This record gives sequence, structure tokens and C-alpha cells, in this order.
Amino acid sequence: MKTIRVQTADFDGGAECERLVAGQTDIGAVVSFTGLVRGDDGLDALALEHYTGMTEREIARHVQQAETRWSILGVTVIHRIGRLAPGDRIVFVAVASAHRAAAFEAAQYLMDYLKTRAPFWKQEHRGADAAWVEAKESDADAAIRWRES
Amino acid sequence: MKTIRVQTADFDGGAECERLVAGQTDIGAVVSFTGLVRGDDGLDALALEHYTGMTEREIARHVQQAETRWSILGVTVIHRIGRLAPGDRIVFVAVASAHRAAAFEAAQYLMDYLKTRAPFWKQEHRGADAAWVEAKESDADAAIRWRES
Amino acid sequence: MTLLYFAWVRQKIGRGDESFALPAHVRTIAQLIEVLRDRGPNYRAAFAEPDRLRAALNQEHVRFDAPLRDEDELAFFPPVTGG
Amino acid sequence: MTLLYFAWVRQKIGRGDESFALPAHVRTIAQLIEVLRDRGPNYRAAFAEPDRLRAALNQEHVRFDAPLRDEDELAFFPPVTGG
Repeated sequence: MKTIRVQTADFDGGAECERLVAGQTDIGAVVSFTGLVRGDDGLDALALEHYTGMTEREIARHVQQAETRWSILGVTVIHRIGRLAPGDRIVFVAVASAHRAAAFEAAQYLMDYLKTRAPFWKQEHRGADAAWVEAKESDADAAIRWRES
Repeated sequence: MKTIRVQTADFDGGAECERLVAGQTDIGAVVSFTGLVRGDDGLDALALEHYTGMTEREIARHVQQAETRWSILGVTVIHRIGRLAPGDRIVFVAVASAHRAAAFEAAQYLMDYLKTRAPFWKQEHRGADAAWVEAKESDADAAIRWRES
Repeated sequence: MTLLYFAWVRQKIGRGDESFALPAHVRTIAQLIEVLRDRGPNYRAAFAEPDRLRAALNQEHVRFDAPLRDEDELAFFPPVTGG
Repeated sequence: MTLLYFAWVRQKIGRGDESFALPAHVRTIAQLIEVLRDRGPNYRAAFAEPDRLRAALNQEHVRFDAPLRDEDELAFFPPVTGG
């Protein structure tokens, strides 16, 4: 099962994990990552925009890459857009596999690529101020480790 | 928040993740691992026994190790015992942190140590046959990578 | 061609998309940036530091030496910050 | 001392726990295994291959050269297979 969604609505990580394994007995491991909005430095809200069409393509391409690289039995990727408050869920990645190493690695790989390749942009709102978030060097470094040498 | 439970009852991974982040705005990442019973080679059931007392101590000790090593804002470890059928959940680890790398690494560390140090033993039932599961070399190797060099 | 702008690129230019006839002498994204820069102060502000920009051609990440055709969809944006 | 047995060690011996008076000359787990082995065919079967066994002393993993006291809780079991 493969699910990719970009949506303003919240999601239910537990239900998504259930969907991934429902009726299967070959799955031994499900790793899920949930990203949440941190209320750093008095953040009031995040506003997220994305490049409709390209986002879904980029995510699907990296899900395919992950499937080539690891033995994967199911993947779910959900990314929210719009206005989000501190504590809100923002992104969800879940990978099902027979074994835990593949599930952990593929989930990390997908998160690293979502951070550095998927066309989303975050703006931070504090009072009347709005500032675009700068990309982090550490995210670029995290993605580079997956390059085939 | 720190939760360690050994139980025969099933658990709700989604609800456990919710509990971990409820009312917090400093958590940016929650990584969860759910282990499930695979129905390999016509497996009918697993029977799990453990060393009451030592199990909880060993898990608590490794949770503390993880807290020393990574910046962690919450941990949940649940391990089931008793009779489990293919598709049943068997183990759950969730780690909350400000950032994803710490959450991913600490969750992997805890799983690797659960596999190699926590005193649980699995017996596989197929028809009238019951066979104790042999420890895997690959699990020992996975745990060794966390040793401080 | 179709030009798309995201995040602060969109804000500086004042629009999210527009049609633009690719001039005959423009072969690459780098060359197009030079042309767009002369379209007014809003474009000049958006394209002042090309190093801070990234581009996608027909919804794929590309470098600025990528060749262009008039039927392309070309997007300019800052480095992505999703996840 | 209290001896505990788990998994197939428990099955071979036929019980999960027992009290055992630590003989004065026995200093280590390795020496205790030699003594236990002579307690009957069930113990001989359980302790036939010490390499296949692991031990915990007072609920901590230990090597077979760990020293023993009569007030200890000592557990024998195969390598663990949880998770």
C-alpha cells in the first residue's frame, strides 16, 4: 500500500499505521515519524505553501527510490499545508517492512528528502512579523548521506 | 514522560504517541516503532516469556542510557508477553525529541537493545510443534554499533 | 512559457505565476534571470542574488544551466523548508 | 541462593526456580554449573553446553566468571529473543 497526501486537514497517525498493516501477516516492523510545530521563540503560527503537482511527484519519486533500495511492504507520506499552530502535526511518514532496519532507514531517508527536495516553504508568524524559514545546512547534510557512493 | 510496560494486553500506538506530546510545544519529532508477529512458514502463534523484574530494570537502564546520549523529551516502551498470533502487535517504542535525528537514533538504539539485552524469550508454535527462537547474529551486530568507541 | 514563483520570490515579484514569451536569444535559466531582472524593481529585488534561488523545470529540480523551451513550466523559489 | 531458569533451560530442568545452598567451595558461576550438572539427567541436559547459556546475577547480565554469594539471585537462560 502506498499513500501520498498533501492536505490542510490534520491526520491520525495511529489510524494510518493500522491501514498500513491491516490484514497482512508478512509485516514485522512499522516505523512512523510525526513532525510537530515547535513553539520556538514565541512562535504564533507557521504558514506552509507548496508547489502543487511537483510536490506529489517529488514525494512519489523518492518513495520509489526507497522501494528500490529497501524491501518495503507499505509507505504512507502525509504533509500538511496552510496555517499551523505550535503543537500541531505537520508531517507524517510511515514505512512497513518485514524487518526493522529497512523500516527505520527508509523512514529516515524519506524524511531527509522531504526536508531537502519536496517543494514546501514555511513562513513563521510572531505577532505582526512574518519571516520565511531559511533552509538548514544540517538538513542538506542529512540527505547527502543517502547518496550512493 | 517516561513509560515502560510489560503486559499481555494489546496497545494503541496512536494513543501512546498522543500521550507523549499532549500539551507540549517543544517536541518537533516523534518516532515510533511497532513490531508485529510475522506469519512465517505457517506460524500459528508465538509464546513469549520474560524475567519479571529484570526486564523492567534492563529497559529502564537503556532508556536512561538513551537519555544521556540524546536530547529526549519523552519515551514509551511497551512489550507484550503471552500468546500472540500472526499480525498481532508485540513491541512498541516511541521517542519524542525536539529534532528528528535524535528521535530516530534513540528509537533504533532502544529496539536494538530490547532485541539483545531485555530478557524475553519467544517460542514458535506450528501445529503440535513448539520451538524456541534462536538469537540472531544480526541483532547482536545491530546493538554493537551503539557502543562508545 | 509559464513562470511560477514561490515563497519570498512570489512576494517580491507580487504574483505567483505568469505567462512569458521566451526571447529567442535566451537559452538557459541563468540567461533568463538576466532578462527578468530588467523587468522592474520587483523583479530586480527577487533576482538580486541568484545564489539564493533554486529552480524547477517542468516540476523537476534543475541547475541554472538547464536549457529552456517556450513550452516549459519554470519555477523559481528559495531552498525548500518542508518536513 | 535463588536459582531461576527460563525458556528451554526451564523446560529441560522441569522447574522455573528453586532455592539452592551455595556450596562453600563454589566461587563463580562457571564452578556452579559444574556442580549443578551432577544433580541429575535433567540438569545435565540443561547445562550440557554452557556456551549456549547466559546468566544474570541479581537481575544483571554477567559473565560466568562472576563471583557468587549465597544471598544472590542467579538466572540461567538462552540468549534473549525479545522485540
